[in-house]
Amino acid sequence: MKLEARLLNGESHSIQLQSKREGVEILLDDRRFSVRFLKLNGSRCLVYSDGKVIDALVHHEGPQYTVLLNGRAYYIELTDRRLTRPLPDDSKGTHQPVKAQMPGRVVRLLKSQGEPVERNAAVLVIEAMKMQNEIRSPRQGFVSQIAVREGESVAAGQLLFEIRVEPQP
Amino acid sequence: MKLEARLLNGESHSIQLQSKREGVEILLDDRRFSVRFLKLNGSRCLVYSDGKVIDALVHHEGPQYTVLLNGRAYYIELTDRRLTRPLPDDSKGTHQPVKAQMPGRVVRLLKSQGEPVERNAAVLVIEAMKMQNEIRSPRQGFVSQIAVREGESVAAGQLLFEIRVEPQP
Amino acid sequence: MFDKILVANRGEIAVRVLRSCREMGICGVAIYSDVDCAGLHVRKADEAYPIGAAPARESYLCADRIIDVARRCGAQAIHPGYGFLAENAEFADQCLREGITFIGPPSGAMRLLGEKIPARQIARDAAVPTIPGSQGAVADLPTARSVASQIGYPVMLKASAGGGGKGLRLIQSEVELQQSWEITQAEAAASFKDPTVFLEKCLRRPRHIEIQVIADRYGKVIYFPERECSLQRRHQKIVEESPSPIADAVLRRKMGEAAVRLATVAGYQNAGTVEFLVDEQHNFYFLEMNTRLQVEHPVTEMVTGLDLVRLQLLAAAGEKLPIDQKDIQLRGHAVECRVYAEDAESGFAPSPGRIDALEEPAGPGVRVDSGVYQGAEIPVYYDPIISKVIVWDSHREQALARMSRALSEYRIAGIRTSIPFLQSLMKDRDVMAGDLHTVLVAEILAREQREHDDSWQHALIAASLMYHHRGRVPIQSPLNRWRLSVWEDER
Amino acid sequence: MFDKILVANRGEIAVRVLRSCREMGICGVAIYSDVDCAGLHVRKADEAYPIGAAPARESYLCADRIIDVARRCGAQAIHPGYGFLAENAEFADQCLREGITFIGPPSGAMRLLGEKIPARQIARDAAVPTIPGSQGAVADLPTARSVASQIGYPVMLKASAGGGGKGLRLIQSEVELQQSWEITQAEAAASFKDPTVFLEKCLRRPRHIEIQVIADRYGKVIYFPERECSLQRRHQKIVEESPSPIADAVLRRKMGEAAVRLATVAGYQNAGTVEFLVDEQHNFYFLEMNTRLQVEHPVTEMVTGLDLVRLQLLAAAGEKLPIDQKDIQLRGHAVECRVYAEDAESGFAPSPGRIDALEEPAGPGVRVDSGVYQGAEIPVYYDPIISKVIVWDSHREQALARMSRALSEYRIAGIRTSIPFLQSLMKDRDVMAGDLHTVLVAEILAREQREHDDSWQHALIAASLMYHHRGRVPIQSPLNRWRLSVWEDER
Repeated sequence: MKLEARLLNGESHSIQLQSKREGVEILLDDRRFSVRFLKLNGSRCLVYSDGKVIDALVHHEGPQYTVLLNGRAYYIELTDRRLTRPLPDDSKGTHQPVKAQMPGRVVRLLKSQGEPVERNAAVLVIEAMKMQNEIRSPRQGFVSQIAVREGESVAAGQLLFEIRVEPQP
Repeated sequence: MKLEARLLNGESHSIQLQSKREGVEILLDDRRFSVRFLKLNGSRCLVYSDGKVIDALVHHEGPQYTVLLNGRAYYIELTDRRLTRPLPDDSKGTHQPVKAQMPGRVVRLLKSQGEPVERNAAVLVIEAMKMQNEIRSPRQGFVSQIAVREGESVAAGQLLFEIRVEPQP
Repeated sequence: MFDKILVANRGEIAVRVLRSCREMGICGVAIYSDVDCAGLHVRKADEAYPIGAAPARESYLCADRIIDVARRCGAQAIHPGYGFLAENAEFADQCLREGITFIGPPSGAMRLLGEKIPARQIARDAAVPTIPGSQGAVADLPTARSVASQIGYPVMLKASAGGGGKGLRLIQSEVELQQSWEITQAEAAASFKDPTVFLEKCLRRPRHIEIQVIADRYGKVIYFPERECSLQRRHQKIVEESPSPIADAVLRRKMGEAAVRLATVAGYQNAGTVEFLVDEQHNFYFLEMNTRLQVEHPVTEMVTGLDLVRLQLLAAAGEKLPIDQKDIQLRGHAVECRVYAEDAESGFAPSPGRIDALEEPAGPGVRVDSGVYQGAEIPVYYDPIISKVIVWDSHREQALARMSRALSEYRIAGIRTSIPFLQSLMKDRDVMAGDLHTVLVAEILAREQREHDDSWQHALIAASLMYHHRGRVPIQSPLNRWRLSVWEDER
Repeated sequence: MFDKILVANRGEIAVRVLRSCREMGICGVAIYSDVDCAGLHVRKADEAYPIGAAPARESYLCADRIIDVARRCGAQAIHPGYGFLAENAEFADQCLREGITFIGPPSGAMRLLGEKIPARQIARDAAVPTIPGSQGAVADLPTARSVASQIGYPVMLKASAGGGGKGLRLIQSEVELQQSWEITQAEAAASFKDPTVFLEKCLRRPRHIEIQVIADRYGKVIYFPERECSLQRRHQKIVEESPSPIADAVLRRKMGEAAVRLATVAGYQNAGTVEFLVDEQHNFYFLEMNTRLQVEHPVTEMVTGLDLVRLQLLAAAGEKLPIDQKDIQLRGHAVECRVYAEDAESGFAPSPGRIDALEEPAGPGVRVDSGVYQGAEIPVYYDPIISKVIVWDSHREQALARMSRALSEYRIAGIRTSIPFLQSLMKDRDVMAGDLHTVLVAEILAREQREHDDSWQHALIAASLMYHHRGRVPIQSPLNRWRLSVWEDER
């Protein structure tokens, strides 16, 4: 099985898994691991790799994996090469909607419609759970739509804004 | 719904449950309770009864319920009056098998075949987990069969002995 | 002593108070909003009553309803915890009128200390140093300008009715003062219904060090060893410890005695905390007094062996404090980390949701005060605190190592938490050296770099194996299946 | 200090040792039998290696294999925990030969103290009182008869090589002595490969009080405040506390100094415990010395603030003990309850199986040293201990109340446990009064009556409601469903 893994920092790694009699052979980029694997209940698992014990809690929603390891959290997007659906094609301009993760109130708009934005640039500020949170652009592009006003209350899942991603040259 | 509950000490109680708009009406013997009920995950539940909160963990195997409450354990056998299959009829003689709860070794036989036994009388001793445990007769009757020998290793679920329950007059 | 106490709060602090109630043989009553019907505080209570809808103003802030529940269930006292109604003098008065004991200070002292300008006056009356600044309210911009140039920029422009990190603004220059003057007044009027503002000098990289006190009705006031709470994000404490790495017996006693003087002058009773800023020369200045039990009270409990909630209940019941100042002995070092439902990896955005899996740290020297359990929900309506991890060890260095160990054991799935950031704090060079100040967290966040170890590889391996084995059932009994299904691996 | 330590044990004690390793920056290595592949000690370790099949003699007792793993993974030291190889002098010698540090006493001291008759001789050499009895081995029945009539019945007939409650027999009269003489010798020969027996007077209702000591390589021996472990079932401790309700500073020092003398005479190093019986006049008599870390060590840690495992590692690494006798200060009161997978409601039968649901106590003053997690299996092959709950409070009465509170929070489903019995012990009048002795538990079991409260009704209600609502899914999110599905109730 061949997988592609994307980390939060944008890094991409390839992983190959092969079942053997004694466990699983893993080729991570060009590093080889020979592991044994134990799936426990409650999304816990144990990986035994050359004496090392990896005690992980693995949670996923679709291809988005969260791995808890020694008090750190790792966010990983896995793509199965065999099953790959065509990814949204970056060569045509696309609109990426950004929705509210939780109910709250829009306290400030930081960008206006049509403005260019970097990846991770703050677009607006929402107050929820007594805290102000900057909502950032997931991509580099242009703000193609702002769907809320300052002071407006928003529900979870409500569209906040859209980013138009420019076709790549 | 009408239930019959039998406690470990042999006491029997009747319970009637009726769903109302505001919760559940319970008639326990002749005491009336008006409760609200919340089923949580992991066999936990909360019962709100007149301000009192009952925080219980309820585990069951078939009709055998174990209720954990404030660090105490309660063992209850529930019978649904509507679904009652005819219980083993005490008016005819029946044979009740007693099986090993866990693997171990038979260290001593205390009764022999044909011997009369009281309810709870020790019939044999099994050593398991570094401890000796008396295995007792669940009923008054006669030892109709002893299926193991002293020194024999037994597996969980293996038949140890049978008690013949005499027809009641 | 009371037979029955209502805890007018939720989450970890309600659980904390209910635990002391149970240990003292007092019936503990919880209240809950709709979303909290299965909250841990409900499960740990002897009785529990619904109090309204999820938003706090329809439940935990409804003084009338809470008092009504207390009256109907026969509670003789109300413990407000922190937040919600804890520093609401109106509520304390209302309890008094209804013959219910409010477990906290008298409303008069609460009112005096609840506003910054009167509180600063009390500090001066008690010969407690205050931060250089205006004598009282600053009426107009020209006065503000003259005070600011006298004490020197940067200055803090503060709302008198503000507190807890709200209603304050850092002013670097006269131009900024001019720009901020009206807006600060307007915000104070809008947020606190009082436009009064005043000026204080802004200390450079100060430490936040505070003194817990407790007072009975008979004039006895006792202070505890200081807590250092300099690790703050957005003016919110996230890590606290006791003792402070810089305090010696002399400074401890000077600050403690100052706090006792202030509490005495204010006619204070019950538990409270006098907060100070401490400059690089170890001069300390009165900041404000919190008239309630604080989030970080456990570090004090760990280094003194005393139960502050128990002492609160005794004092509120009119008993004499069973301890004297000489009984307060500092032992070892305690550190607390606040664990929030916030995504440490992306700007600390709140992360409400359901806790799908939970394993809490335990073992020697570790205390967890938690408000959740596996399967519980973190609602969006309240402070997103999940729990507090508190550790004790004989020395600070060991306590930090123990905290790292404890955090490494903590597993929370389903929501994101601040644990990863707390982990990196415990290993930060300035934190380990004890070189703390209130902007250190911001500096660390600015310089933070990803650790370069192999953990990300392990994470990738675990994730891909879970994907590879999707659909396979977890082992139920290693007794039988280890040899069968573990070493083997199906296609 | 070591870089890597192998922990040759399992369950809670392996987890306990691994936690100290992690805090000290030492790589902790676990070993596991087949059934323990997913044990908590494996999950808490940095490395883990399989060691054989489930039965202890094929895994945790296999000295060769364990040493082989240690050598191959580069562990410089082995911590044996308690049980298994902890008091095996052969194993200690084997480690020495392989250049691996055995974290425990020298094998010579272990051998001397491991047999009762030589140990009694050492005690006499160290001027430590021993229980009246035969000077050494009793060779034949006539000698036994004469010794017994001299010291007076009842007497204990003990195997010299026995220990830990095994190989001893209570003799009430000369007739019984005659009946038991041969069988006891034969049993000793069969169980311990040594038929040697001796006689001791049987004390009436003695207390079991013990002194923890630790010694470095340089002759420094330190004693800790006593632990009282009189609550025993079948000669197994189930509840321990420190200090003892009857000890004052004088008795504490006398016992402590006796223990230090004994350890010094025996050439002892590392941690060990000198056990005494104490009669109603508070005379104490040497019983035996346990040459290892004990199950109940946490109560000592709680009242002194010291980490005994850390001290063990320092002593084993050849460092000087970083503390002196004057640094050992007793503070407050600690109690430990051992939680076993035993059915308290029906004769304490073992109850192995899978832990389907688990919630552990927490909060102020509560420490849980556990060997399990939700979903873990209690195998039948080993000691059925699940965890230890240890509490600390400033006074004994409060500590017992805190233990009751902690036990009331403990939830374990899937297996049966000793928690209900521990609960009733905490409320027993003799236990609360501190009137303890080694047969008290048997007396309590004989007189125990079901508490008459309404709890059984609550249990019935909960069970019948769960039956009534079978098939209904648990609430996932109270946010939405409370009003919809909670107050309502479908048919």
